[in-house]
Amino acid sequence: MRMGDRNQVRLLWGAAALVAVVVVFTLIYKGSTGLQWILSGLTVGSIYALVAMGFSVIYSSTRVINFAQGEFTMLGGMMMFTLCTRGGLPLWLGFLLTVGIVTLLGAGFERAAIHPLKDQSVITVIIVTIGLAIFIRALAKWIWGTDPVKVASFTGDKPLRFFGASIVPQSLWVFGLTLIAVVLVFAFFNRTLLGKGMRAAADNPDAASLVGVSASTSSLVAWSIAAAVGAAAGAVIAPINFAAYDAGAMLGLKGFSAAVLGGLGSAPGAVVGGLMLGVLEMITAGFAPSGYKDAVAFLILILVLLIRPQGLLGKPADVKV
Amino acid sequence: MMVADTLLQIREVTKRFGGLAALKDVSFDVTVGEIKAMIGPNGAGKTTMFDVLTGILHPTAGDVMLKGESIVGLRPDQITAMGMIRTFQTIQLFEGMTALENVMVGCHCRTACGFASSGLRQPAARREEKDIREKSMDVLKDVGLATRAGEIGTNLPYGQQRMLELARALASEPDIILLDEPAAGLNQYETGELAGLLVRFRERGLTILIVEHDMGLVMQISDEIVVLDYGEIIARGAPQDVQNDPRVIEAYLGIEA
Amino acid sequence: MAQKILRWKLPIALFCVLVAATLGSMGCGTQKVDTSKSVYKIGAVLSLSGPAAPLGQPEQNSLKMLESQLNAGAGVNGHKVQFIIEDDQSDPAKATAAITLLINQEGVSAMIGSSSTGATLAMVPVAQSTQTTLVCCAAGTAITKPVNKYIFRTPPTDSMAIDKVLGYLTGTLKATKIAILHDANAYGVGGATELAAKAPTKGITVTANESYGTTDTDMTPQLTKIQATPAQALVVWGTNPGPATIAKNMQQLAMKIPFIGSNGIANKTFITLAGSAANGVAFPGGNMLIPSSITAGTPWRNAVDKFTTDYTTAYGKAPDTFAAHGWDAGTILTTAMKTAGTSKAQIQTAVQATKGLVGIDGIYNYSATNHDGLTSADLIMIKIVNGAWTQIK
Amino acid sequence: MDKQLARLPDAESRNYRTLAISTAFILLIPVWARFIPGDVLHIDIVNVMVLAGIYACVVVGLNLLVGYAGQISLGHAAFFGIGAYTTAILCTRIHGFPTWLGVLAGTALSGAIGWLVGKPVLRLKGHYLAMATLGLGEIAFILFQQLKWLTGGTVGILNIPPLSMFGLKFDTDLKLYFVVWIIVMALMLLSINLIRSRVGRGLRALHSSEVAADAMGVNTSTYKVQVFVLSAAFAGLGGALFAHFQKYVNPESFVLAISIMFITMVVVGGMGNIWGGLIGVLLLTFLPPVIQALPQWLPGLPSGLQNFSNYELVLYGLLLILFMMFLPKGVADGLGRAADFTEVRARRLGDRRKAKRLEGR
Repeated sequence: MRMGDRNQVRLLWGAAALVAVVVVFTLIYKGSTGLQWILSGLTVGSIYALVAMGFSVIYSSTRVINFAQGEFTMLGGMMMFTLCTRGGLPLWLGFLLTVGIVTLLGAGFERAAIHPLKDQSVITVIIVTIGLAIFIRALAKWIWGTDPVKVASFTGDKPLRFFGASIVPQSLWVFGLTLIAVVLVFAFFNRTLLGKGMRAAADNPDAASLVGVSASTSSLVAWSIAAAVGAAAGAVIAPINFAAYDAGAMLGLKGFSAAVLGGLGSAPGAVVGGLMLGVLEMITAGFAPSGYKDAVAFLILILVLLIRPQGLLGKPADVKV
Repeated sequence: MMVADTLLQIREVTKRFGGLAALKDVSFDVTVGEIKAMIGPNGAGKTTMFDVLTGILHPTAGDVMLKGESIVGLRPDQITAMGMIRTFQTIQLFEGMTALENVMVGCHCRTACGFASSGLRQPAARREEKDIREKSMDVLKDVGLATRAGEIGTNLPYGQQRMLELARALASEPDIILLDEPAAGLNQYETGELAGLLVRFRERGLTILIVEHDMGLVMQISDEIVVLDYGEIIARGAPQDVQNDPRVIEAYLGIEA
Repeated sequence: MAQKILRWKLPIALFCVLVAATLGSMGCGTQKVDTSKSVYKIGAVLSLSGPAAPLGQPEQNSLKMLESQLNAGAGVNGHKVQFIIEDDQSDPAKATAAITLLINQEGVSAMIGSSSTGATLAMVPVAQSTQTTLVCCAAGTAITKPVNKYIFRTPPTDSMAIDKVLGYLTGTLKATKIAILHDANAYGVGGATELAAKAPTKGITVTANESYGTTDTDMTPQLTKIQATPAQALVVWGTNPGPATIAKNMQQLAMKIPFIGSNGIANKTFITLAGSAANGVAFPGGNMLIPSSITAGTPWRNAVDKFTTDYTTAYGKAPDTFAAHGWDAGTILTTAMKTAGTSKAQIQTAVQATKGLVGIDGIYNYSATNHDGLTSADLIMIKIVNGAWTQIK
Repeated sequence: MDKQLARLPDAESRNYRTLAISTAFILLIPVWARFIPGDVLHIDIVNVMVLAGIYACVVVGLNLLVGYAGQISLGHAAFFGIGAYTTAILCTRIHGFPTWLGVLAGTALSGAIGWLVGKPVLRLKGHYLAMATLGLGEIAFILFQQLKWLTGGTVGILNIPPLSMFGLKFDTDLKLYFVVWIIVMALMLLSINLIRSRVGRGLRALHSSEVAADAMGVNTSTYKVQVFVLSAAFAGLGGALFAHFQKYVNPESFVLAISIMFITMVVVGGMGNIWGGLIGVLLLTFLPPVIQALPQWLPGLPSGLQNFSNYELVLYGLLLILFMMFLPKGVADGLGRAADFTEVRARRLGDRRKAKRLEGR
């Protein structure tokens, strides 16, 4: 519906204006400290955005919420640890191998566990992804143990100073990856025939098969992309957040929140949602008693949904559970 | 105009989506006991009009009165309770329910037992349940589906699903029923049966507003026809008059050209 | 009518089979045959998975080691000892189920566990109602305050660690203003609350008391808040990886005030994670971490040396303090069984009467009013210098 | 035609029959359990079954919400927690406060809060509703942690008295077992009544198509809130019983993982099948001990697999996936089909015998 687009743009501007007001207020009121919070928020937010993008990719092609998405990110971090820290491979090779292996795993999981369920209700598939998350996490614990591990930063730990605030170089890598990932994912779904067909497949499987994209292919490709994005995210954020077998749960939760906030199924939405969530969390941690920061973040999320039930950039949809 | 006989009054209803007007200043009345047809090419605004009438959409401007009371802003279930019910263009039977259960849902607005009395199975609830069951069987019998009562509604043949949807609507004891393309997908024989059924119901005092593409059916049963195009009424009158109206012919041909 | 009877026939038949099975099993079912009457069973509920798994696993390791060492020798008074270990998955409800199982089903005569405060507190009602002695490996103050007849503890309490930290702050650092940053979980909140309450009695003002989520990856907002106060030192109460993130964030923000950790970072993982940011960090820890801090030739030093060697041989890495907690809990109970007997009442009396028992964490003394065993003298302050631990004298 | 009418309530009467049988069966379990050798399944069956019954209270209500009305909730641990904390606070702060009144208060407060949050939140649909309820659950968890003056913070509330009613004290697992399971069966009866009624049809209609249900005169927005309140109250009841069972509560029992466990129980058991909740609870309760017992049943297992805590969750995750692959409509559905099959067979067998008897005459 055309009118939807216009409202969407208006609301988006509203949201952007609101965030801008909060950010400007923080900057004026707290100066460089405020800037520090915002920079930290952007770093954390980019991490959320990367995980959120994985959720969005699978959702926009299959309407499934993949509760194992955080586990792909965890696997990315752990693989980097094994290949680079333990195995001594150069960073770029370790990164490529990590993404490659996890992508294959993602594709394998799709064929083994998701594909056979193609005619089942969405919630059945969601429970399967929960089972998958438990399975991957337990396997990771078996392989890597319970201690968090450290992966060296790509380009050193010397903080960069910036108007009295500071940022670690690894954050720049995270920003960069987020930017590249969102551009690639967006281009894939809006510019390539396969991507467009996959989106259509989610709305109407019959129509999509006319374009030559079967629901089966669509699901396989979506899971592979989501696993790749997740693994790349895990590899790049490992030096910041320490990789551990149980890190996937938190990443999944925050990533899902960001994806919903931005509007499920939209890659730019995932980025907007992730950055907003990250910045809001950090500003709340700065202003409010820090124990309540997650509560405030979730409250804002719920309020946003009540005003705009399909997320900031999402399209109205009647999803049956 | 005799107000007493007017069941449904549609007054200058406009519905805009963003900048696009799906309905523009549409006004017409439906009188008690008549079969009125609303026709027009695809996208003319017929289903939008049904959505506005039944409370799924709210009109941008204008008013709708049922039995002299404005129903704009009411919820769909309230409108149903007031005596106006609809069927859907795409069949919307309830999944996993038997034919009988589908019809029993139709009785919803004429019954009252809530969570407490149903959950505790109080005598009132049992009595009401029995009444609902008997009444629903009667309705099924009426449309000729009594033998299919125990089957899952969505497993019935297409034509019977249409009939079941009709039965479900009738179970709400409506004064006026809005039928959205009830003959779509029916074969000639089934369409004939449907026509007979509708005429019979009309004789019992039911008012019908029908949207239909099957012109044969429309011409056969309707007392008056309203023609919509691009959200506006372009013609109205008795079937023969409308059939020969040049603007109607142009609207239909224009679409095809 | 006939149809109705038919409809009930199948279920009733099924039911009859069940009743018959029940009665049958009553007749010939194996009563719990205790073929191993001579084995002394001690139950242990530990967090082998879930967030507290890094605590529970070394505890399990040392209990298994203790079991095999005892049984290789004379056992307990000639009887074999068996530690039956259950995983509570760091979930209080599972801990309750596990202790019930061990006491009711396995008939253990005493209990060990759990690793975390929450799970331990969930086990307390069961231990109490069955009058079973429970020696826990968790440090939360609420477990032994007020004293519960059946509940004992091996690790140094959070209070003792806090006393040690306060001593370091006033003695070595001469600090009068501190900031607290703690994990929002039970461990962090418990420590921070007590520290904030005790600090004023030592003439220390708390300028900021902030918290972070266990899984948070960036604590700079809290740190900038602390930076804005005149705090002369930062006390961080939490377990890995939070404190490591804080150390790195402090380095990023160029915060120079001393970082004092809790005993939750008394492990090498912290050093690995924090890297160069770990240098200069001080924390309270058990003497066993630096065996040379114990006078050579004493029974305690000998025990620690042997334990460290054995553990390293068995598991390929040096023991941490959690391993010591598990070992000591096992030792306390088996010693009590050795001296007093194996009835629940005898064990309770004997454990409560423990005096001068040489453990790994320290020397244990219990009494009717003190179920904590150790004192803050059994802790030392440790500083990380060039990635290695050194004792602060 | 009358024959038709008479045959239709078949499914209904089968539900009541099954309920009667399973109640008798479940109440016999403690007797039965005493004679199972302890080394077959390494659990205390009565104790485990009390907790299962407590979870069943939550899951039966959640099934009405998720399985019948089609509204998902990923935050039911919050209502479970509200019920638990309410009675825990009342019974420990007010000396001599009747515990049964605490349980009722927990149930009522949970329902009331369900109404407060349900009214706005249930306007959301699908995954957005899932997200909002998940957020509410997290907020509740944080409040349980932070409102120290009320909830005891992370340490929680100790020394909660055992449940007592009509002068009886339910201080052992066995006594509590009967209370809990009689309550569960009462809730089951309530649910069976409900789903076969006008209200139940309304809920199922709204699950199938909200627009069509609306148009047929079902007030969907009110129904959604009402069934949410009902499920919140069931969860609160379960939570209150939990507090008196464990005699200790702290926030860790009300985390997101517990909410997800509840939903998983509903789906694995069978959404929209009245027995689904119960079967899901029993299955997921007994799956871990069965997995745990596997190595001793299969002595040939490689030694790496003998170290149980390592592979338990691997296998658990795997089994969860397999269950959904082979019984996607839930175990209850599979059992139902099996029961249909045997019943048909039995009936045919009966008919054949009857025929034979007639021939013989």
